[in-house]
Formats: sequence, C-alpha cells, structure tokens
Amino acid sequence: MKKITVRYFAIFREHAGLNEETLELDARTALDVFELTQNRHGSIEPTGHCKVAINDEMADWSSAVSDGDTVLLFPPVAGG
Amino acid sequence: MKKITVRYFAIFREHAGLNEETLELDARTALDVFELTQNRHGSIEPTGHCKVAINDEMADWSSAVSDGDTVLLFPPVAGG
Amino acid sequence: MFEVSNERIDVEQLRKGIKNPKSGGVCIFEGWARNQNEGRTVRQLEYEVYEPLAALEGEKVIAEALQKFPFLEASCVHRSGLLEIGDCAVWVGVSSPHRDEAFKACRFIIDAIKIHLPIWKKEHYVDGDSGWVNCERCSNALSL
Amino acid sequence: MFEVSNERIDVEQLRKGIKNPKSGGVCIFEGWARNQNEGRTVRQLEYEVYEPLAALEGEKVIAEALQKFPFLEASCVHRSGLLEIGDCAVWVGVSSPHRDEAFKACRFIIDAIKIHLPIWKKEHYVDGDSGWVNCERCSNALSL
Repeated sequence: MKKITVRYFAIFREHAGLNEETLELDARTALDVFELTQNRHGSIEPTGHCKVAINDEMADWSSAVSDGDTVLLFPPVAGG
Repeated sequence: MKKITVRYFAIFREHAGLNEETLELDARTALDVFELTQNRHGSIEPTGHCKVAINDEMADWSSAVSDGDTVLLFPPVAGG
Repeated sequence: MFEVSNERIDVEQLRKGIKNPKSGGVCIFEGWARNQNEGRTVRQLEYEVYEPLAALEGEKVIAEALQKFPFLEASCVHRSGLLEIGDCAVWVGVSSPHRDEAFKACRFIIDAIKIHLPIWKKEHYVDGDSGWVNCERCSNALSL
Repeated sequence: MFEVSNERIDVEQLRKGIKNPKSGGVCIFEGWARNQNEGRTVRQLEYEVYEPLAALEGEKVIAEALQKFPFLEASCVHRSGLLEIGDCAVWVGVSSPHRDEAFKACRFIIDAIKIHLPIWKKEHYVDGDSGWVNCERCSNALSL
C-alpha cells in the first residue's frame, strides 16, 4: 500500500465534492490511481481524453507512482 | 488620334515630373499608351508587374482605349 | 511570456509588449467568450486553470513555436475565473520581420494551448443549467 | 469595411468595431514600419495610395474573403503618408464563431491587399537615400 495524495479538477472535483484527499492505495501506475478513485471522479474513460500529472509534472497513465506522490487527475481540457 | 489623359503614380510620377497630362496619342490599347509614354514614366517592363486602370477601373494591357479616356499607369504595388 | 490572469486582459498593454523595431508583421489571436455553443445560449463562462502546470506548459508551447517558426516577440495570456460575453479569454500575439512566421507561430500557439494546458471551461446557460466543455463522457455516466 | 487613413491608425477603435456576441475567434494582422529591408536601415516609410481605386479594391477583397471563409465581422485600414518606425501601416481584423475561419480570412485579406491595391511604398534610408519598394526594374533602367 502507498500513501497517495489525489487531486481532482473541474468536473472531477465537482463530482468528488472535494479538491484533494490522501489515500492508502494498492497502486502501481497512474492508471491504477485513476481506477481506484473512480467512485470519486466518476469518469469511465481515462485514456485519450483525460490527462494525469504526478507531482506537478505531466505524466503517462503507465507512469509509476511512489509512496508520498501527489497525483493530479485532469478531465479533458478546454482552453482558449 | 485620340485625346488621352495619362496619370502617373509613385516612381512613374517622379520620373515623369508630373501627375498627369493630356496627350494626342495614336493608341488602340492600354499597352499602346504605356509604350507611347515610355519616355515619361521610364519603365521598360509593363506586363506582369505594372498595372493599368482606365477611368478608375482596373483594366488589362490589351483593353481598348477611347477618345477622352483617362489611363492610370501603376508601377508594381507594395501595400501592407 | 505566458501568464494566467484572473483580471480583465489588457490587450493594449500586451500589444505594446511585442513591439520591436525589426518587426514588420504582427499576428494576434483573441478568444472571446461567445453567447452560443452547440445550440445553447451561453450567459457566462468560467475558466478553471491549474496555474503551476499551465504556466510551465504555456512557456513550453511558446518555446516550441519559436523553434518551428522563428519570430522576434511573442506573448500569451489566458484568463481564469468568471467571464462575461465578449470578454477576452485568451490573447496570443506574435511579431516577426515578415508576416508568414507571425501567422504560423500564432496559430501554432493557440492550437497547442487548447490541447496541452490544464484549463477547463464551464459554460453557464441562460436556462440556469451549466456544463463543462468537452466532458460529455466524463463523470456523467456515473453521475450521482 | 475598408478605409485609407492619413492619420495614425486607432487599433483599439478598430478592435471594438469587429465585436459581435457570436464571435469566439478573432485574428488580427498588423503591418508595422520596420527599420530594416534587404540589408538597408530604414528611417521612415511613405505610402502613396490612389484612394478611389484602393477603397473599391479593398472592399472587393473583403467580400471575396467572406465568400471563401464565412466570418461575422471584418475590417481593414491602410495608412497613407509618412510613417515612423513602429507605426502601424495596415490593420486587418476578422472575428468569427471559430478560429479557423478568422485565421484564414485574415491571411487571405492581407495577402490580397498586398497584391491588388494601388498602394506604393517608399523607403527613406538613414543614409539619406530613398527607394520605391518592388521597383528595381521600373524606371531605373531609363533613369535620367
């Protein structure tokens, strides 16, 4: 188990009803974190549209997560 | 012979030393006017780069000129 | 220069910021909050920006544009917070000796910003409803 | 709307003129008098414009752009007379619902204006010399 801080943005934050939380998760990758928090953010389709960052750096869904990491879950962006 | 008013612009005007003049010319087309006034505007290469208008309408070098017309001789343009 | 601003974007100031005596061609793009989207009438827009990463990714986009289409000056500001119809949501300006690079770099920057930056747009409709743009398939399926 | 102006171009005013609540994408091109051309240092620019035809051809260019890349608002102003380095020589602004048409129409308009309008540019160099741009082959050969 790893201690992971998960941050939710935009529609994920609204769905979760909170900005962030620290969880004990059995997660190897960013995708694992996404799937283990699905009941919070509510999204069923991560790859392709959603993005992820680990400790303020853009990451891939296959990127490994470590104990103490902060994982940022981004719904599809819409700048401009 | 036709009475043609010829107007010179930009470098043509500077070369001619005048804005316009009315001439009696043996001209059938705009190109004839260009060639008959060559000693005024000084250009040796009309087509492709220079343009011509007759009575404030853009014209082709092959356009016919009539007695009383005003022919505008335009050196290569450089707007913007 | 890339910035996120919670205040009204000062376009005159930004335009002055890309002045350069060697510049002959300037291309500016502005995104404005418009009153319609996909058949619905929009009353207000709201941008959520994750600033630390948006600033970093924004600077990267400008650096990449400079590599591809060398220019003299460029800057970009993106709004966060609540916008009224007609407000400027994003400003991109590029100045270069000739116009071709200015147009291409400006287009590259706005296209990349819309794809890469952690920025989300929420539309508030006149009927009182609201919705996050591009998010039809996220969360709705499992909505509470 | 196309205009020739002998006064400094008021870019703020022009920008307001292309406002439309349906507009989401705005592309503006400005041509600025720059201090260099083909290796020579330029001190001032002078534009000669044959106004009756420039106005007519300018309106035609905007109408053609509207056919090709439908937009909501567009305007263009071109300077005549003497310009200092950094002055705006031409302003083109297009606003439309989406950015693609705004970029394409703006580019089309400035490209066409440079080709079709009876406008001539004279550069005054720091060495006191001057020359009409694009006119290497006209008159010089028969120069007095």
